[in-house]
Amino acid sequence: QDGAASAEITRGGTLNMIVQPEPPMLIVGLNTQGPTLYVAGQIYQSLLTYREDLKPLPQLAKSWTVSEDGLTYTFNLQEGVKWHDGEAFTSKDVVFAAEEFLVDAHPRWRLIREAYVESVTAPDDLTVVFRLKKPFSAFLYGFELSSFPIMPAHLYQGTDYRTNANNTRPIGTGPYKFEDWQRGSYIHLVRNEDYWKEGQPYIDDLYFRVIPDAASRAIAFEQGTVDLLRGGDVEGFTINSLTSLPGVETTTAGWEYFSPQMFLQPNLRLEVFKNKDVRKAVYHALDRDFIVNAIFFGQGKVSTGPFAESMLFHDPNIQQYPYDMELAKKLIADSGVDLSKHPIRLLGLPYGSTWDRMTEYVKQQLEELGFVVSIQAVDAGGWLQAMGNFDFDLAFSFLYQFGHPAQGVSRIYFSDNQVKGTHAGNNGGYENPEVDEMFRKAADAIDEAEAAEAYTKVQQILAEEVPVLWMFDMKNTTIYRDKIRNPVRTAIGLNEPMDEVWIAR
Amino acid sequence: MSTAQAPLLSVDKLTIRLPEGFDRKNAIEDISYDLSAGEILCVVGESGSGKSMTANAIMGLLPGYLKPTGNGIRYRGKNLLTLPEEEKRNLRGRDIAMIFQEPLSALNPLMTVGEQIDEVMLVHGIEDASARSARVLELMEYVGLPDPSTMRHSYPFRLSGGQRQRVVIAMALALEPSILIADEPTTALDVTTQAQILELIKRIQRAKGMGVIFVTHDFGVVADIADRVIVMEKGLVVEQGSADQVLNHPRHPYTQRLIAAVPHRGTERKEGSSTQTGDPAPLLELRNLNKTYRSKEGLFSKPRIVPAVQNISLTLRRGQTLGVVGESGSGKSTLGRLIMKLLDNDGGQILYQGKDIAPLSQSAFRPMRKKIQMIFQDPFASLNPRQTIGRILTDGPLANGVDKATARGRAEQLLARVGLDKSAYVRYPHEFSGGQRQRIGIARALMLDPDILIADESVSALDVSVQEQVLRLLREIQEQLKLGMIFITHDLRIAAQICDQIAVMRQGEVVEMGPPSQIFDAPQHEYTQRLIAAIPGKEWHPEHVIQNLHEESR
Amino acid sequence: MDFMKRFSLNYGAVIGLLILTLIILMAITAPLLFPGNPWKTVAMPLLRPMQDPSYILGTDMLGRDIAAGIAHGAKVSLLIGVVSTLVAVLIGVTIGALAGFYGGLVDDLLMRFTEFFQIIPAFAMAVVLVAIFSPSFISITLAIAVVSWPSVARLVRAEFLSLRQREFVQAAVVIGQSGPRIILTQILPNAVSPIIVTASLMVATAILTESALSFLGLGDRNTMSWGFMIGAARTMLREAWWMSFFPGLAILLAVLAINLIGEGINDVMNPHLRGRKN
Amino acid sequence: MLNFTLQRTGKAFVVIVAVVVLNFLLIKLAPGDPAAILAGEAGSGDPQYVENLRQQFGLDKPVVVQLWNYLSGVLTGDLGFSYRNQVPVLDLILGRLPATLLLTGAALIFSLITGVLFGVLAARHRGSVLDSVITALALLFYATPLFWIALMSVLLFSINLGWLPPFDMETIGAGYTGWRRVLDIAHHMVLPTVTLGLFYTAVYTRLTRASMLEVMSLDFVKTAHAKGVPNSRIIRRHVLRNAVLPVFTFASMQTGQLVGGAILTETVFAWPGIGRLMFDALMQRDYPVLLGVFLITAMVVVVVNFITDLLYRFVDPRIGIS
Ligand SMILES: Nc1ncnc2c1ncn2[C@@H]1O[C@H](COP(=O)(O)OP(=O)(O)OP(=O)(O)O)[C@@H](O)[C@H]1O
Ligand SMILES: Nc1ncnc2c1ncn2[C@@H]1O[C@H](COP(=O)(O)OP(=O)(O)OP(=O)(O)O)[C@@H](O)[C@H]1O
Ligand SMILES: [Mg+2]
Ligand SMILES: [Mg+2]
Ligand code: NI
Repeated sequence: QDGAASAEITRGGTLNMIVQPEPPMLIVGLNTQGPTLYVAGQIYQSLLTYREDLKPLPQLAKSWTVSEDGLTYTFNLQEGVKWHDGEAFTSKDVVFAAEEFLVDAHPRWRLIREAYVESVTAPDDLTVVFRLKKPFSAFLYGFELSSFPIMPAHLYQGTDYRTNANNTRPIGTGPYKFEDWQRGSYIHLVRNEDYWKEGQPYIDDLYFRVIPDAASRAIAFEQGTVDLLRGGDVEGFTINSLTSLPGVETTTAGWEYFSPQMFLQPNLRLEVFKNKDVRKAVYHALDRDFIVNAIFFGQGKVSTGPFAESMLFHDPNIQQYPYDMELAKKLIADSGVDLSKHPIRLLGLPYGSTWDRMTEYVKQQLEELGFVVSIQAVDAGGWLQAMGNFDFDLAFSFLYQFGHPAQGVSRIYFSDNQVKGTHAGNNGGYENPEVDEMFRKAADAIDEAEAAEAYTKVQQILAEEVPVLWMFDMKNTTIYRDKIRNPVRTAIGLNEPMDEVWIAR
Repeated sequence: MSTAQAPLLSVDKLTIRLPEGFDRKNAIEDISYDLSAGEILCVVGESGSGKSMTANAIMGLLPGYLKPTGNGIRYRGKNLLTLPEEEKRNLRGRDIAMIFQEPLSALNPLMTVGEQIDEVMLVHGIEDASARSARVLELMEYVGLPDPSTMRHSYPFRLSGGQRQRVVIAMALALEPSILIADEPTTALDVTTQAQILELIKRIQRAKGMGVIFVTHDFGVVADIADRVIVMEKGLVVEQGSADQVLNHPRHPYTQRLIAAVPHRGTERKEGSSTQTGDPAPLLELRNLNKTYRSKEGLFSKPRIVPAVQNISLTLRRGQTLGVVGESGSGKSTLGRLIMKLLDNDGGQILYQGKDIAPLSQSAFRPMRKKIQMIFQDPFASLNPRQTIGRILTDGPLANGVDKATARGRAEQLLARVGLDKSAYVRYPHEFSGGQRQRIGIARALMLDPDILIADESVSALDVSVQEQVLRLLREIQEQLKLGMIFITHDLRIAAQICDQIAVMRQGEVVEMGPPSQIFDAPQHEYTQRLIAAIPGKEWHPEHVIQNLHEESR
Repeated sequence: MDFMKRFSLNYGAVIGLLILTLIILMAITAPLLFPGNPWKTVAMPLLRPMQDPSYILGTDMLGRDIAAGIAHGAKVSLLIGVVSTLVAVLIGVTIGALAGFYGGLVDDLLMRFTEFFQIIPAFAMAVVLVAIFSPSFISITLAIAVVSWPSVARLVRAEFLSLRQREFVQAAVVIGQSGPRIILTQILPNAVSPIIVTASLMVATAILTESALSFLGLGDRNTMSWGFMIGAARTMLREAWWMSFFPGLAILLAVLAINLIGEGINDVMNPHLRGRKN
Repeated sequence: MLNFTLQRTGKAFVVIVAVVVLNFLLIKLAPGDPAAILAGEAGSGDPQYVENLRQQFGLDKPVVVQLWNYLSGVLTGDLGFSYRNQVPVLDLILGRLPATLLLTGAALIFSLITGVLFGVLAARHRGSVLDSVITALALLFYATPLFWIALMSVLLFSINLGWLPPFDMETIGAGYTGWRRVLDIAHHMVLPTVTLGLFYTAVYTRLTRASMLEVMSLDFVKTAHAKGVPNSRIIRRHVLRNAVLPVFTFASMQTGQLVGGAILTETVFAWPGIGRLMFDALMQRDYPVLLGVFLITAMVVVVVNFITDLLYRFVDPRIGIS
């Protein structure tokens, strides 16, 4: 990207984007929701980022080494990195994050540290050493911003993180600095003059605008009020019409690290769903091609199994459940279960009209199969509550896979991860010691091939048992005017600091 | 100017059609009369006879859907019926002015009275503000309003009824019109105020030589001020002539009937008649009764206090009728309501057959209610429009534990007693006339066999002829049933006709009490004297007129 | 009857009655006209109106028949409108009658209570109630009732305050009738006409509120309603106008019809206007 | 006057406290634990994490204690802390309040002016074609769902005609100041104001018309006619003044409802006001914010009613003595 290319780079300009919904705050250490990450990704940074094939890339860590036994990870930090308030960024900040801040405030790091990390030390200002209790093959996959946000120790150490006065003015190391936030209206970031990458970033101002209505957001893009739409900003059908506008480009790249997968979660504690054949019948009764094409307007890809296609260790050669209503009905008939005796509630995802359509569709199909179905009406809060309390019969859910099965996938199958209060554990109540064993084995493996073998095995078992019904891998389309260059470069897509993005004139 | 003989205004065969569905075809029909300068023409007749309609037609103030027809209304050679609207507007207020019945609603509540008087001149092209302002003061002074320079800035609600009516008159006089139309301008006022206003109108009329059309239904007023009179019945002029002629030598039977019904002296009950037949033990005794209204006390605002009944002591015996008279606001109704226990008293006792009912709670008193009944003022408002007469009559007995059949029998009996047909039982109130309704009201009160009957202005809302019939009915009933009756009225003439005793009230106090003869012929209290003096038409004696008629016919 | 005659002379009211009758008929015959489930995919998605004669109003993004949705939705909209109004009238009349008749402290307390409900924006309150008790036919109906009774209470109270002073009520006291009896047999029948007028207008408002709730995604997810149809279609406003146009029109017509009828009743019952027309 | 103010303040205080208590209890009835939801949003939450949050929110205490804490906070001007937004509730609301006040105020004024104007026109020309047209239009707008008008007007005026901006309160990032900014905001306000106001325009039109007709039948109008006052002056000086008073009273009572309507308008037009804030807070179970919005709305309504009462006393001489 240097040399000849950089000669053409134009500097300056304003990039207008949409943040939807409006994030509650910008402190990534305290909140790792999508919108927060989207904006805060320009302000804060972490040690690593990942290439589209999920290979780790340097960010605040210039380089890293892993010991032979897989128990010691040493990170060498970039030089000359400064916080936005002028303080130098050092290994102290990383240790503070790993040992204090995130332990208290970050739901995923807490668990990893508890299970695997023995100590985190800083031999000098630019070196950090993580020592593990036992090998963890996914360890290197947990160092991008959402998994390991680094907060300025000099501002947070020893304070109440949640009420810290600096929370209203986030201070990071990223290419853009917080300027102002008109709640309900926009968030404004400006170029960080002292950014540690010489001469970068290129754009002067970033505006993240709050437009609550999806149709309005589409208009905003069409009228040129915003230049870039993130996946989910507009409804599926609009994407197609926006894409056909002149001078508009799209990409579905930049989501490989998260690989969100949508699935249908039967509550296995229910008599009717304990029956494997019923689950399979339901799976067969759903025309997932229809869902992806007609309801999501092509914004997805039918899943082939528990691992999203873009995931590491994905194995497509497992049992499949294509749409076949006849077969489904036959399975039910053979199983001898009288579905009408088991009225069920269907818990939809409260994320907008497209998701509602899917719920309505699934309800129809289930009723055709013989179920008596009522839709459980919930808003976002209600959905989390119902999931967290296992108070559902059949629920739509989704999973961010976080680069590695051990980070993102296994958590919903582990027998001992049936924890109330979260939606992303084993909420269905699936229990299979063999699956547990395989996942553990893969996670602890130092050898890649060994892990792959275990993961293949586990995918086969899961495909046979269908504890959850994997619907489709969500496809998120980024739409942008072609004058925006380099918007998506890594597997975390738009959460990546936009230090190489520029706007052509 | 036209010649002296030519009438100022002449109404010629004026007819106004009513829209479909009204009780009669024409509101007024073939009305003709003249008004000369310098005379007061009184228009009399019962309610609905078309008095106001005629007046409004002259002013051009009829609602759009009522179209007057006929030969015309000629004012100084101009036919008001065909005159373009703009010219008519110009005449209004400048040449022909009008005063209405209700002094409060006749004034715009959001404009000061000065502004409203000023406006008449302003809209008739008097540009000079200071001249207008001076004239406003002059007018207010002239109609006898106190302290005009302050009062001109007052809003109407701060003025008393009489003062408001003076403002309206000042407005009417502002441009010295040649005709003044007054539509019952004193009906809403107290007798004393009425006397003052009548005096004022007469004075102005004399001074300015105006022609006045004065609409009224009170023959006393006619007798006091009329030069000429026209009598209307159901939209027709049945008689017209000079005041003397119409009042003292009425020719038309309708006029005769009206005059016969005018309340007058000479029909008083013989004094002592009740005490002879009456029970020596008092039926009802009030001792130092008190009631003070307090406006709702706010957290910080001081309450408005109206002492409506102060230290009243009265005695009512069986077979006796006690009249309570006084000006508006003197506390008459409050007294009645206290006895009925529709209000709680503040002090004193109400002894019914020796037992104090004042401290009883509503539920404790309810079983005794049937013994004290009431006849209400407004025959239209006092009957539930959604219930049949039968229901209205039997509700009382049913509430007191009488069975349905008995109650029905009694109701039918009483309907006959008050002179109504049996078929009334299944009909609704709106199918009856005012007089008939008041009879129903009386029947309702009697359904419960009361000992005491309280009649609060029970005949005030009725036309004189009907009033007379109802009064006669009441007297009959009282004589037959030997009840004790309290008769509340503001009209001394009526009180004199029916009562054995009259109590005169002022500001919550009884200032004088005695038999009618004493009250009328030898009033002791200065206030009573004033009341008596204010009665209109004292010089005229309808009873003599009737007598003469009787003699003539004999 | 006199009432009927006068009512029939009021063109607006007659038109309103006509439209409403049609809508009610549609609601009743929906299962016959459009048998089966209105949620079911029956044709190609996004058929334009008249594109396929068997789906005259077109289909939505899942290929569901819009005409069927409107016919089936009529039931829900009308039912929510009527039931919530009934509940609101029941609460409002009770509170208003007690406050107006007994006055004093009772009045003070009840009116303060009413004020609490009035001071919070009705729609906001409805949104909160429905969200909190999760959207269902019952919660929506009750929420609308809860936010709309205060106006009835105030109206009834005012009526009672003035009727209580009327002589025929005093007459009922005088003949010894008990308070509750007076309220029920003397005053209430005379306050009925303004209540009917307000209630008829409230039905219209309730239908609008239900649709607005649905629009915000707070409708009952198991029943087809007009508001839901618009809410579902709004994101596709530009691509498929008919999806939100027809249910919008249905709401408009229903509300309009009910308003016209309400005004008609008002005109006929209001003595002020009597004799002025025609 | 002072008495009146004190009395009203006392009354308002009681009502507002009741509003707070009522809503507080209502919200406590709500399913959906704010801590669990916050935890869920943060990625995933284990019980310990949720418990920490509950403690921080004070949710582990009995409801009565929570209510007391909240109430005593409110009395000292502390509306609580939005853990979700990491901002004191008051700051959050005050930041959003001006936008809503601007929008609802403009809508109120717009609907009052147009409503009274059309109402007067219709009443003056009662029975004419103009009257019928105005009455019919008023009825039509009265019956049309607000959000529907909003959607349609965006479609027409923003997308097809391109005359008016479809969302936002001002051109973001333009950096306008002074009059330029005022104009810019005004330009953005047109659509939301009109859509929010139209329903009320219809209401006030009908109200004004009825009220005018009522006043026109009163005696003092007849007196004015008898005085020879020209028709136009009668309408202006006598009828209008008396007829708009009830309209204004009604309008002041409606301010609260206007805020309710703002939820829809703010959603469609991306208007950064408290209507939208309320809805988001509700959806996110951010109860302190929800309560705060209710409290502030109630206070605004009370203040508006109070001001109207004062004005009323000023305009109508009859009030204030009895
Ligand atoms: N505005 C009106 N529209 C239609 N009919 C009316 C109207 N005003 C009066 N009438 C009818 O016209 C007739 C005459 O009424 P008018 O008001 O002149 O009576 P009045 O003699 O003045 O009675 P009162 O003594 O009660 O004032 C009555 O039958 C009445 O019902
Ligand atoms: N409910 C009330 N509250 C406060 N003051 C009242 C009330 N009713 C009457 N008053 C006042 O009490 C006084 C006496 O009123 P009351 O009605 O007894 O007079 P009245 O002699 O019957 O007059 P009228 O002849 O006008 O009927 C008046 O000054 C009146 O204003
Ligand atoms: Mg008259
Ligand atoms: Mg009285
Ligand atoms: Ni004599």
